[in-house]
Amino acid sequence: MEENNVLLHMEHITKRFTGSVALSDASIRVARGDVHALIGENGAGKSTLIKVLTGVYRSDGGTILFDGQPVAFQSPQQAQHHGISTIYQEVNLVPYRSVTENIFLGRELFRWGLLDWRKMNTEASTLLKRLHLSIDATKSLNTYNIATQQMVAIARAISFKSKLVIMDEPTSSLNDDEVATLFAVIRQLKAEGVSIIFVSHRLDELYAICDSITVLRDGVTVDARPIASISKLELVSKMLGKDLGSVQQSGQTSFDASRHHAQQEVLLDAVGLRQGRKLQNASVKVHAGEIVGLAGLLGSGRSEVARTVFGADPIEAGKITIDGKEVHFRAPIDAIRAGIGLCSEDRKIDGIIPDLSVRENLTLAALPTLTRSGIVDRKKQEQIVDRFIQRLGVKTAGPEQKIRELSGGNQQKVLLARWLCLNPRLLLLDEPTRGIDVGAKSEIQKLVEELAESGMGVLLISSELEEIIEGSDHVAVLRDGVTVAELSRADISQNVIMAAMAHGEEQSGTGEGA
Amino acid sequence: MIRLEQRLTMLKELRSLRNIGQDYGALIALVALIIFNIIFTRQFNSWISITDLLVHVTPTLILGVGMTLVIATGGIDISVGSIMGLTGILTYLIFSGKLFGIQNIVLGTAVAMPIALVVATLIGAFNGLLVTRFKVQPIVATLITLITIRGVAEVTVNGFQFAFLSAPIVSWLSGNLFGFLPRQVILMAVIVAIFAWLMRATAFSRYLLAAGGNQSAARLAGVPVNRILIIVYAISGLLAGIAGLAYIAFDSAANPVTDGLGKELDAIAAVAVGGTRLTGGHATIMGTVVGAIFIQLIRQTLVALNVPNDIASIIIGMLIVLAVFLQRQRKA
Amino acid sequence: GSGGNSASSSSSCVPGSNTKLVKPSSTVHKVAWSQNALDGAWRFAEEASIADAAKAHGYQLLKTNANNSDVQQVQDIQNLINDHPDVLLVDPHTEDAEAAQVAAARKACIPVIVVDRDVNEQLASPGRDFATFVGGDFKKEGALAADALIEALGGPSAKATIVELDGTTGSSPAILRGGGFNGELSTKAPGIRIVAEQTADFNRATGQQVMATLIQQYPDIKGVFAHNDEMAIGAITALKAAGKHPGQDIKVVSIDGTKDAVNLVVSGEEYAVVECNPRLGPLVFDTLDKFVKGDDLPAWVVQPDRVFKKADGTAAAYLPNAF
Amino acid sequence: MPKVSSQPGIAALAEPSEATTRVGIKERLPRVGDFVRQQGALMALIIVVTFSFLRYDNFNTITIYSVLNFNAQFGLIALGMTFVIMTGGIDLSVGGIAALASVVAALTSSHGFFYALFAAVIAGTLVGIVNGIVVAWMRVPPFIATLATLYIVRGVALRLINDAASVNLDQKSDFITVAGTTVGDGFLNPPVPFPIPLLLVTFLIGILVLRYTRFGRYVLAIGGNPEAAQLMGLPVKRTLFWVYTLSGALAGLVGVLLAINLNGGSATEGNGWELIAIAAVVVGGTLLTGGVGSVFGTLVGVLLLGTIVEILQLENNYTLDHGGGLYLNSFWQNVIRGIFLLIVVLLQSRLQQKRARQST
Ligand SMILES: Nc1ncnc2c1ncn2[C@@H]1O[C@H](COP(=O)(O)OP(=O)(O)OP(=O)(O)O)[C@@H](O)[C@H]1O
Ligand SMILES: Nc1ncnc2c1ncn2[C@@H]1O[C@H](COP(=O)(O)OP(=O)(O)OP(=O)(O)O)[C@@H](O)[C@H]1O
Ligand SMILES: [Mg+2]
Ligand SMILES: [Mg+2]
Repeated sequence: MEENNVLLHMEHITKRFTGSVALSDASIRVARGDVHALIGENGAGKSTLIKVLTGVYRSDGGTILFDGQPVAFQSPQQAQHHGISTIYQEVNLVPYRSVTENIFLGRELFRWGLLDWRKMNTEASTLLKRLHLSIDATKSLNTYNIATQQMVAIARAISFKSKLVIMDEPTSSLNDDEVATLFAVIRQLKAEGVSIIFVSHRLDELYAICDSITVLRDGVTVDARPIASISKLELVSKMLGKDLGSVQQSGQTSFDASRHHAQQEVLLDAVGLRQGRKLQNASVKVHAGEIVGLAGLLGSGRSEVARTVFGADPIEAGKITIDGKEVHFRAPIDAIRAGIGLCSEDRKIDGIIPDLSVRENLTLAALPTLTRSGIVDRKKQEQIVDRFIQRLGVKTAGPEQKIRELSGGNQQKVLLARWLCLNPRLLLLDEPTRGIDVGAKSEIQKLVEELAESGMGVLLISSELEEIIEGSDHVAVLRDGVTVAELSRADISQNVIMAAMAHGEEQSGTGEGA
Repeated sequence: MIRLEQRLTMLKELRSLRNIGQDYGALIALVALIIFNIIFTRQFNSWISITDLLVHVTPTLILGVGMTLVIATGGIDISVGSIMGLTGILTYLIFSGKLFGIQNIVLGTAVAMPIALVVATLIGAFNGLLVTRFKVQPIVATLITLITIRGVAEVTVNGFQFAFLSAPIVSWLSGNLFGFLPRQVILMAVIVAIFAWLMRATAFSRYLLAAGGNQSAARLAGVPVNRILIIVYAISGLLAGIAGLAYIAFDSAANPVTDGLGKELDAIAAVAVGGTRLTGGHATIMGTVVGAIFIQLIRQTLVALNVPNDIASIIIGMLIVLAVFLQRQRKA
Repeated sequence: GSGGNSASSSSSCVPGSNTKLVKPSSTVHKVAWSQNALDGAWRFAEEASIADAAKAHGYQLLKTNANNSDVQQVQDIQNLINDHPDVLLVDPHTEDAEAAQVAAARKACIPVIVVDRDVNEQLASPGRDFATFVGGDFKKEGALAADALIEALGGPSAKATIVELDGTTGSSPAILRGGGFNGELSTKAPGIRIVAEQTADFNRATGQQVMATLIQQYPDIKGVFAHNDEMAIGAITALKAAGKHPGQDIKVVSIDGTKDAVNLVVSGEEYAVVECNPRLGPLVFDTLDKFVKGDDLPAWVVQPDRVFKKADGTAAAYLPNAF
Repeated sequence: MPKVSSQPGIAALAEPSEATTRVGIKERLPRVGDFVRQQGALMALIIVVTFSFLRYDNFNTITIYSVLNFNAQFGLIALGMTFVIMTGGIDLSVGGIAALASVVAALTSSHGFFYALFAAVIAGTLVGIVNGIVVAWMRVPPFIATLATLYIVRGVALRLINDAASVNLDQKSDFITVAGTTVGDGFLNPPVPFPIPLLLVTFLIGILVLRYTRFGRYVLAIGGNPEAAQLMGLPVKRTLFWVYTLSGALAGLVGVLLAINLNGGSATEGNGWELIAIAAVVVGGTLLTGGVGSVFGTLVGVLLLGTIVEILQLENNYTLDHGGGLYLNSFWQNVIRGIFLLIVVLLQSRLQQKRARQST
């Protein structure tokens, strides 16, 4: 590309943390109007590179040219001021403030020297409409679910008149239609000459929207080129640092539903769950040894089903039976004792204990099995931790590293291990592969499969339909908190599920019936 | 792969170096202060001055241990000073026969101490209940207790101060073991040892830190968060009660208005100087020990050097900030 | 309150603009009492004495307690004025802060008697703004303590070092007692030197702590002067713990006359206690009765203070009455 | 790639449907909750005041002025504290700053009122700046930073007046006359002492600042999620700095009121004021964890707590005059204050939990 067409040029960036080297020789070159994919395994250094650029971290070496000028931003504020707006990996907004405020924080609109709320509210609504989001912008952000919050973050980022918009895994908590909306917006931005850096672990998305690509591995840029010139397989092999031959690909996912089959024994039977406005009449049934997919649109209440079954939220009506016995869990601990695990969808809020080590995070739920009269058996604990770090390929400086220092994907793996090490009989997985790289994803999928094979029941919530379609023995579809379809293996197909998600009442006859 | 291995071992070394900085930061400051004392104040290095230091740090340190736990859960307990005051008065009322009419002072004392400690524990548990069941923010919950309990202590005796030089609790607790080891110091050491061990080896400590680090995640991981919190506040209350007993033993008087007044601030300062972050999820009992001794030693040094009170309080303020600031630098 | 009582002030007084000393009417019912703090044996003895005397004289007593805060006491007095008592008794926290309120009471036609601690007489003067001041003399107490300590250490020609334990920094008894003591000491016995002066907040435990440290640093001292008994008791405990023999090798003198301290004097561990009599009630209400009768009052009704020692038997004689 | 191909049927789902119109009503609910929660304290205040009017002969304009005048000091302290608490911090040094400022005002009073006012506010502001620097840039936790400052300002105040308890205003300065200024002479009888309008105007400004200035929004954003505020490019440190500076400046202003009330400066005054302020802020509905708050609520909280204490005194007087009331000595103050606070907080917690249930 021509030099004056280059908007951003970062070269030989290094970044060390006490305890780890995140970037050793990373470079990236983004042209004007370019939608640029930044990819790599979990912990490759993508988020770190972004944070170095936007002034969250100081780099330890390397040069940054932005818009022709050498820059070294001291703070996100300064970067924003120079025309870089960023959506960071975890949703980073202010929970108790309104949607409008979150969008306008830092560049409020004034009238006679005072904030002009009316105008800001209107503009916020307009902006959100552009993202097909019709929510009340004056309501506080924490009343909306994580996907909506992500959309708000996107709205905020694109509303700056920026030269560069950075999106660090914006789609990991979005549904297909929202992804489509986002892509429309990205195309529009591109048409306006804005450059985009786009981080995602969903390769399809990259091919759908990106022009060029930079691949990071272990903090080093290993490849950069137009995306059209590299095949998906090649890309994966570059990311993982393995040769082409060892990177196999069969389906979209590593699931193979033929490998496990429902046994007779019904593990979980939840009928007619009702909880506030989130759940109206939700039912789901899981047999031992099967994977049941729970599909539904954003906000349809899937997470709520998992949480109520797990005793994390109370139910107002409905019946939950485990092994044929009705249960009334008052708290998650009751469910855990009954052999249930829940890997929750929001790892930052409901998952990690940031300041505790990987070891302690991993074994937190298993502590009762590791203690004798209140005292932890350190040796046993370490054995378990080592085994799971190896098995899941958690990239960490060691079991004693604080979990908050791990990359997002690796945190997710530790959380998964937290439940796997308990050997539960029923595992509720809420978006288990969110933000996980392809390698790890297939590893996790295989693992889940194995577990099902060995007789565990799995309830799988995923926004990636492929996962559900290829992995599930049964699928339950939720719409507005109501189970509108229950499909068995033979009936599972993308079209059927989507139809049920959209027009639930047509379910009769599609599945085995509710 | 080799490159990665190398890197990992290197990182481990770096990490342990950093840990030394974290764990011993306050200790280094304390050692510096001790050296200063050995040079500039006479007779510092005598046995008596050491036991004296330890005797005087006892109430603050006992409070500090409880405070460390509370702060590790992400809370704070500012009611401990008031609980100290009430425990003293209650003990006095019982062993002097005013409350249950027990005439024998030895029997009275034997009854008084457990009752006072149970009451202190219950007050702590009530704090915990407010924090968990009613979702009152810890500083508000314990502020309510601070105000009310101080008032109750005053109202029960109409504010009167009581002196009891002859009570057995006084002579026993303020006495020495083997003629040179003050019993209070032994009591303190035992408490510190118990809790240092507790924070190291038990599942309880992991639960406590998890609850402080991320409450909702801890709950989902099966940590009985509410129970843990209530226990922790109850422990803090109990330790405040013990500190109250140590204080009246040392003072041979129980004063409902001034006993324990402002002691919570000393305890919190000790915890912070010791390196426990006030935001929760982290705790070091030995750090608190060092922090409490550090603050007490500053006070004593300033008295020994006959620094006027106004200047002394300026110096104390500055040193506390400095100590905490340096702690944070090590961590950053 | 009912408006009826306020009418009992002399009818010539116009509330709001009165400039002369107010005389109470002969039908005094309600007496207001503004206490500055209730935080130790001394204050309780004073409070009880005032309450008992009020009862004995047949008055209703409306009480406030400012908890060691000037603003609180200013507010208390304003409230009391608004309640229209027949007479107002004020034990001011500091000299200056409450003086304006004493004048305000005069303006509102409420006669005032100042008790225990005086107000700054440049801001409010006896005979014009208030009837009189009833109380002891802090400065003199300090001087008496100095005399006792000089005597204990061997007379005016004695050479010795001593330490002084101050009351709460900035409080008026601490300032006045310290001033009286230092003045007397430097004029009468220049050979006695104060090597350290530290505050112990009028508090027993703090007195113990501070003394424990000081005795390490100044092992050769021969005397201790504490601004109140509580600190002296703490100091004596600390001295004993450090292996000293208070009463023999170190002489301790303090001010107040509490039971605990006088006990120590009787047992010989403390050399002398200067009385600061908290039982002001009888004197205050006798003065009030005279005032009501229309007698002229002196500007200062002095509560005489005594010195209790073991040697002359005064301590033992006083002990049953100690508070 | 079926995943990205946008199906028209799906996209249609994102369109506003009847679901959103329903949401409109639901959204109002939490705001009604908010309203009740904040106005709950106001209701309590109205009830308490009405009760006092009916019961006590003495509860007249003078009493009200006196309560307001006295509580103006706590009010201004609590106003600063509200902003500090909304950032998730705390300022323990306010009482000490007020005392120091009163000393400064008294020492400079010979130069005239406005000179002394300026000096006192500057003194408070300087201490606030120190707090701000230590908290924002040295990243010392606010609790410790301001505790240390409390020690320091107490020491400095005592040093300034050579360990005396207090120092007088220069009796010849115009401080005395200006201090007695009242507002509304002529049409209000009696006219209002100036601290009262000062209190009200300052709170009005506080309300406007919180609601209608960028600063106010930053304060709430930082309290709500400091990390996000940082990443959103907000000037976190600068805002924290200004919040503590503001708290110091207001405490300095309170020092002037203190000097007026005490006719001089006191180095030892202001003990426990931080707790009074925190209690008022809590009663007013501001979360101590930061991110949510109400300035008006704080004003109501201050007045409510102030009135409760006042009633104790009025009731004692009533008992003496009429009999049949409750005579409680001063030690009951703490018990009653504590229990009252407990009731308020429990009610708040119930309302909040109810609200949480409604809004889901
Ligand atoms: N604050 C920190 N302290 C220590 N190490 C860190 C810190 N932040 C990141 N790291 C380390 O730097 C490496 C790169 O992390 P980064 O978050 O950039 O990965 P990523 O490519 O974004 O991964 P993911 O796809 O999982 O989000 C990781 O090994 C991580 O452990
Ligand atoms: N924290 C919250 N407060 C209030 N309402 C919420 C909250 N989180 C989610 N909701 C609402 O609850 C409903 C169900 O949300 P839930 O998270 O259970 O859906 P979901 O199907 O799991 O969606 P997703 O997979 O995107 O999380 C939605 O209408 C959502 O807006
Ligand atoms: Mg990342
Ligand atoms: Mg969900």
